[in-house]
Amino acid sequence: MKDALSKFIENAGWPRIIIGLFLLFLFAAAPFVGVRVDTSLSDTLVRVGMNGILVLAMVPMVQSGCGLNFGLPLGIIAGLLGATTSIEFKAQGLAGFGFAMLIAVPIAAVLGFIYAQILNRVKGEEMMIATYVGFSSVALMCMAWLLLPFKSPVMIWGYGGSGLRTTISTEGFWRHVLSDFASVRIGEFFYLPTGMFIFFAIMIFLVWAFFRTKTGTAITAVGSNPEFARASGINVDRMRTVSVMLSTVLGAIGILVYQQSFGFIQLYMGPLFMAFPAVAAILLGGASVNKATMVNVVVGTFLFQGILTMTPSVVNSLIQTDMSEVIRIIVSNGMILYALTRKTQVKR
Amino acid sequence: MYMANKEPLLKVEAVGKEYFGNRVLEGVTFSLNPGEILGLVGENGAGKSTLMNILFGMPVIAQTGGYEGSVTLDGKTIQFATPFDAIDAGIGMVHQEFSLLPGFSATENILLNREPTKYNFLVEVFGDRIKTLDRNEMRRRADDAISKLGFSIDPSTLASEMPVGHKQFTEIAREIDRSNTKLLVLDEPTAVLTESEAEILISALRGLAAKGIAMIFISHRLQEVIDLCDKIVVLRDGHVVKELAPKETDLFKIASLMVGRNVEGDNACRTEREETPVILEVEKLWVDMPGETVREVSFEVQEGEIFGIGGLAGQGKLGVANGIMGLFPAGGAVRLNGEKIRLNDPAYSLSCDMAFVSEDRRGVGLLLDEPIDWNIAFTAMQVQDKFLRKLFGGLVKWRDDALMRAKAEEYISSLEIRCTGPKQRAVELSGGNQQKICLAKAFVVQPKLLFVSEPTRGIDVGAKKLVLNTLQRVNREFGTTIVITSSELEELRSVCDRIAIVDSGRISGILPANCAAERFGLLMMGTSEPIVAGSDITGGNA
Amino acid sequence: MSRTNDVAAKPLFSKMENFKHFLISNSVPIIFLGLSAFAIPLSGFSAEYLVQEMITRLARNSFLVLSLLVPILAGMGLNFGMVLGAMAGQIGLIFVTDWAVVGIPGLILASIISMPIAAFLGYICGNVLNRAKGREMVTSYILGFFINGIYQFVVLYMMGWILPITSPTLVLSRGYGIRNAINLTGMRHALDNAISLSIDLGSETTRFAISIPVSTFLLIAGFCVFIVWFRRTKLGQDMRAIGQDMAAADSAGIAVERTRVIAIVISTVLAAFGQIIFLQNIGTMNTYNSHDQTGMFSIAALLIGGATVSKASIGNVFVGVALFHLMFVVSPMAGKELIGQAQLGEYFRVFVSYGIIAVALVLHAWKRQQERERSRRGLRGEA
Amino acid sequence: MTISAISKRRWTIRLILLAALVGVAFWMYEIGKEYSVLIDNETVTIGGNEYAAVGYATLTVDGDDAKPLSFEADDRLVQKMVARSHTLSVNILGEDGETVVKTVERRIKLNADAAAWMISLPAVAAEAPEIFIPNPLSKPQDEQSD
Repeated sequence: MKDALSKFIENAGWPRIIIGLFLLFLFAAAPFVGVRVDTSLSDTLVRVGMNGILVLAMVPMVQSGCGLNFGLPLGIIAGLLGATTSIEFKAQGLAGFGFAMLIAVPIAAVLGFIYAQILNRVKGEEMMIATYVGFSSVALMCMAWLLLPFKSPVMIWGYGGSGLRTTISTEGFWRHVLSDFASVRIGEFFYLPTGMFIFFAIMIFLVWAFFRTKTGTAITAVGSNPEFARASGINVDRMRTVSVMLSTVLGAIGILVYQQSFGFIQLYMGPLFMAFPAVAAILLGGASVNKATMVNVVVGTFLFQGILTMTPSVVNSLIQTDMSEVIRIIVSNGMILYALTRKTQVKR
Repeated sequence: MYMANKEPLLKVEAVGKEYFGNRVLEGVTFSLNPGEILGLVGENGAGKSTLMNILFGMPVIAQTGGYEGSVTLDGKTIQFATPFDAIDAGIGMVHQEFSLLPGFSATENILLNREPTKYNFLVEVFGDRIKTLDRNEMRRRADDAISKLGFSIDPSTLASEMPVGHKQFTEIAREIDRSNTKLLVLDEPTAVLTESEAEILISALRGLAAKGIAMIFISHRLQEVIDLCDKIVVLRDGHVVKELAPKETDLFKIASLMVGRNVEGDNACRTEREETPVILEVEKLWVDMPGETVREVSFEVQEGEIFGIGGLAGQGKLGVANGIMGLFPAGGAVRLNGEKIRLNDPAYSLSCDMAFVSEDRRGVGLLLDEPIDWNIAFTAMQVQDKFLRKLFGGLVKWRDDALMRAKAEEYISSLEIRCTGPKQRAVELSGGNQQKICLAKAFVVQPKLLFVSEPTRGIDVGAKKLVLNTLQRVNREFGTTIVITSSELEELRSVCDRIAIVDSGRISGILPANCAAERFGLLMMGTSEPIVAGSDITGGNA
Repeated sequence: MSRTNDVAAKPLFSKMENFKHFLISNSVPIIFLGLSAFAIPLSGFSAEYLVQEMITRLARNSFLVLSLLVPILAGMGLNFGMVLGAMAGQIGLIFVTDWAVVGIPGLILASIISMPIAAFLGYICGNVLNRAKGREMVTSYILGFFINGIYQFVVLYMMGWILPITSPTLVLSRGYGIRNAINLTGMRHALDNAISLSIDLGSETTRFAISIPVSTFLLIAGFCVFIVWFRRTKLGQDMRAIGQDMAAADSAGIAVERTRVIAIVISTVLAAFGQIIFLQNIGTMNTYNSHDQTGMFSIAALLIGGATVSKASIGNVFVGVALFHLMFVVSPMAGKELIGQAQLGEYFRVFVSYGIIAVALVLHAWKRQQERERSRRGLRGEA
Repeated sequence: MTISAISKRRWTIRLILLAALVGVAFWMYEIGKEYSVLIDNETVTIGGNEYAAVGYATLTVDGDDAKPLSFEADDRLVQKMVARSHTLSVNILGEDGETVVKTVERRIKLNADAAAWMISLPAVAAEAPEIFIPNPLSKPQDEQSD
């Protein structure tokens, strides 16, 4: 019994257990400070659905040994391009959402391909470079948002006449098209965005299925031991390229799902730090720098978003202070730091 | 050449060592006087490096239970905990790998971490390391050490810009600079030098010896050993076979002592196999494999044969299989059943029904973090589309986990792999069981031609036997042609039909496996002249 | 047995090749020089304004950028963890502002207070990095964020509650936590104006008056002397050795891990001083943002000066600061003139800051990958 | 010299330097601390003596003639002073507000709790033995003027 417990702690790692217990405590404490558990749970679930696919976008690159995808903004940019284009064409409803995806996915694939060529030349230092590739592409797009010839009046600055706004509402286009699909409302406070969850589940299934195919198996082997894969006749660089493209495409889809639920498209510096919560979430779910599963994605997203939802309400009522921002920073970065400094790393 | 009346500088008495029940040294005894040069020769695995590790206080010795016997330096029994203790006691070692800093000059490298310094007041606050370097003194000492060697290097040259020979001299100068160095251990110092450089080094070493520094000189270039050393110690299987004076010996004698064993003088020396068609034809193959460069190798393997490739470490024997399988840049012509193989393309080599069990088991051979069934099935799945189910009319190639598990279980029982089941991760297995998985991985693709490199390295005796038997069985039952590369000559001789010996990236000879061992030994020493069987070597003792 | 030893064959460079080599190895600064040469006329700034701006910004930023040199010497790459030092410096300034100590004494006191904090943070950072060898940069980068969380916790919740900060100009009206903006009136330009020199080079028709904060530059010069001297100490030599080959340094008996920690501690403490100098020039402190961009801007400046992840000189620092800030000043106006939007120029400079770091990191990693492949063949591989 | 002797000497030097650093810190605090001192020109009674408010006066601190403070009766002004010891020079002006009737110089030394006190200008003018009076505002007044 004691052994089992210590083994569990060793496997899960202290940070994960502490954070898990903390979340449990938050839910337990919620009723006592006047926070409704059903509202909190509902909020958490909505946010899980919103962010889930962005977290899922970590998996292919982690599996292929490219490390944590700090370059997620690249996929997000593709998603943003899809979103803005669909609004420019006044595409509405599910079809509009589909249209946005149709635009975003090929762009993401192309960006992902280029991104992969960079990462294949810097093996072993992917993460830092991914971070800055993401950052610089966001900054480059900032200029593009100013210059791209969008005309739709809901998107451009009212007075200047050119350049997109920093936030664009998806209201009247495809806001909540997934979330409200077959959504369930129980009582006054509980709302379950069924459609979004179905979509999330489909995505998880597709990624899971992909990793059960021949190519998916090869990608896993490349991440586990590139030399072994090479000796088995695998083109390591090509497999890495496939995984990076997949990650980037998932990032693009992920941000579209996020936007339809959130109701706004955030341009300019908005995507800059979006990779970090996703990275933290998957690590929180039990992934390491080079191994990640679907369970990691779901558990991690739930834990992380749970903390984000619960701390402002519960902790605020508890100590009359908004500490959620600080807790978010410490938890997410602490988790990444923990993963980076673990001694038990698979050798390269 | 040395002062015989003095007490020996180094006395090694009855030293023995066991690694995990595996005896690698036993009763090694010799002594060395100041200014004397001792040549240490022996095959790979004869125990040379273990002996040096003991002498130099490498932590690996203490970690594996210490050693037996005693080592006495200057009349004091020594027991070093770290190499730094050995250095303090006056033992200098020039390792096979350079440890020079590329961006440092010769001076800086020679005086690395021994730099003379000047005091300044901040030392009182921040400690000794804040002392400033005394560049002039550094230069003077470097010059001193270099000139002691009798060689000229510009002390301000960066190591990265030096030719290999100069790097070697810089390394040696580093040891000489230590004022207390009494004993210098040189591990294959001439291996990377040109002949003229080697000659300069040899004469420099003689000069050093004349100044009273004793030396242990390890080399497989036997002629050098004979030329330079005052006495020669031959190690075989962890024993001192013989201590010789260079005057009373020659190349052949040493070589036969090294490989030892039977000296029946098998005049027949021919294979009993019937000739079969050639399956593999290698012509002028070169392979750029680090540390195992193949320069120009040509040979033929017959169908159904077990062909051995032997030779000393670093001579290129491992490069042959790696090159043919496309793992390292290679050139030349390789034909399988008369058809030319495209090199530098592992997928292509595999698709030609060739398989490879790598010598680098953990680095190349296994997915350590994945379960056993993955390890066994992966190559066959990727190359031959085995273990896959085609869904949607072949659009999706779905992994068949059940089939993989069944196959893994089959091999687990037939190869006696000790594990908890097909889902155990490879990293958790012992070396022998890991090696069996590597073999299973190769068998699954049902190759016509199988390359196996160092199949028994680092595994216990029982597993060794099983591995070799399995190879023979597969060869017999399925007619698989097998090319085994191994450093252990005896192992090759026990399973192979013919053995090629690689030296300096070239094949120095191909002999039937039942030829006398010393003929192989001579080939390994780079003596490629054909020797008339039954000549003066038959009288060697054991 | 003939063996090829072609490593030594070092071709003699002709003059033309020398020039080409110069161009290639300085390509980054040259490109930025060209970019500035294009943007300066567009921006329409006067020479007087630009020269004055450059002098101000050199004085303001050089110290911070210089603090990056020591970890590069020790082979630890760009110290993204320098923001830890910046935070320590800011904590010092908060206390000093609370105590209303002003002028040079205030700056010195702030430095003394920040020193142990920075040393402690640097010690933590160094030890964390020792656990993440080979990915120091990404780790120190994330560590910066992590410590930022703790900094916010301390400054936003502890100060005024557990830590005694009383001044109502600092503490938020709720009774604890520090306000977002702190006015450093008492210390503003205290160092810059301690010794300053005004030069008027103008003729009757053109005005050309600039003032030079001599005292700040003296301090920076002192720092440079320190770095030059430090490189010649045993510790500096050990760091160079570790920077080139950790394993070889270790086998020579150099205490690798300890030395790496020392390198980070030195860098962090100096960054704390640098941040204090930086903020005394700015005059106001954004409690929760000032340190954020310190790391990025300093690193970008150093790289633009022609430094790489593994090699940086004092010259790189000054060239880099000048070029980076020239671009920084000029680009919004140039953008406005070019397409009528100042925003564009602002985004451009953000893009350049991020982009230059990305490019430098890629080039470095790429080069290292190639070198790794080449070195497999080098040294003893020839046998 | 033995190793322990060296290390003993070094530790001594290090401790001395550390002490010196702490000393410098306190010194910097002493000479750099800025006090906002209230100067009050109302009629007060200190130690039984009554000092009447001064009609018109100017006050300079440490001979800094550039920024004199001008007082009329019942004024209460803030003066920032860096460090503790200062020389106040007060020029009492005549009815016209220009002619200097009397000049008083007074050296003062501020306490750490300077905010709890204010200086009575009439007392200074009268060269009274005690010039500090309690600050009627309970909370430390530290409004910065910028």
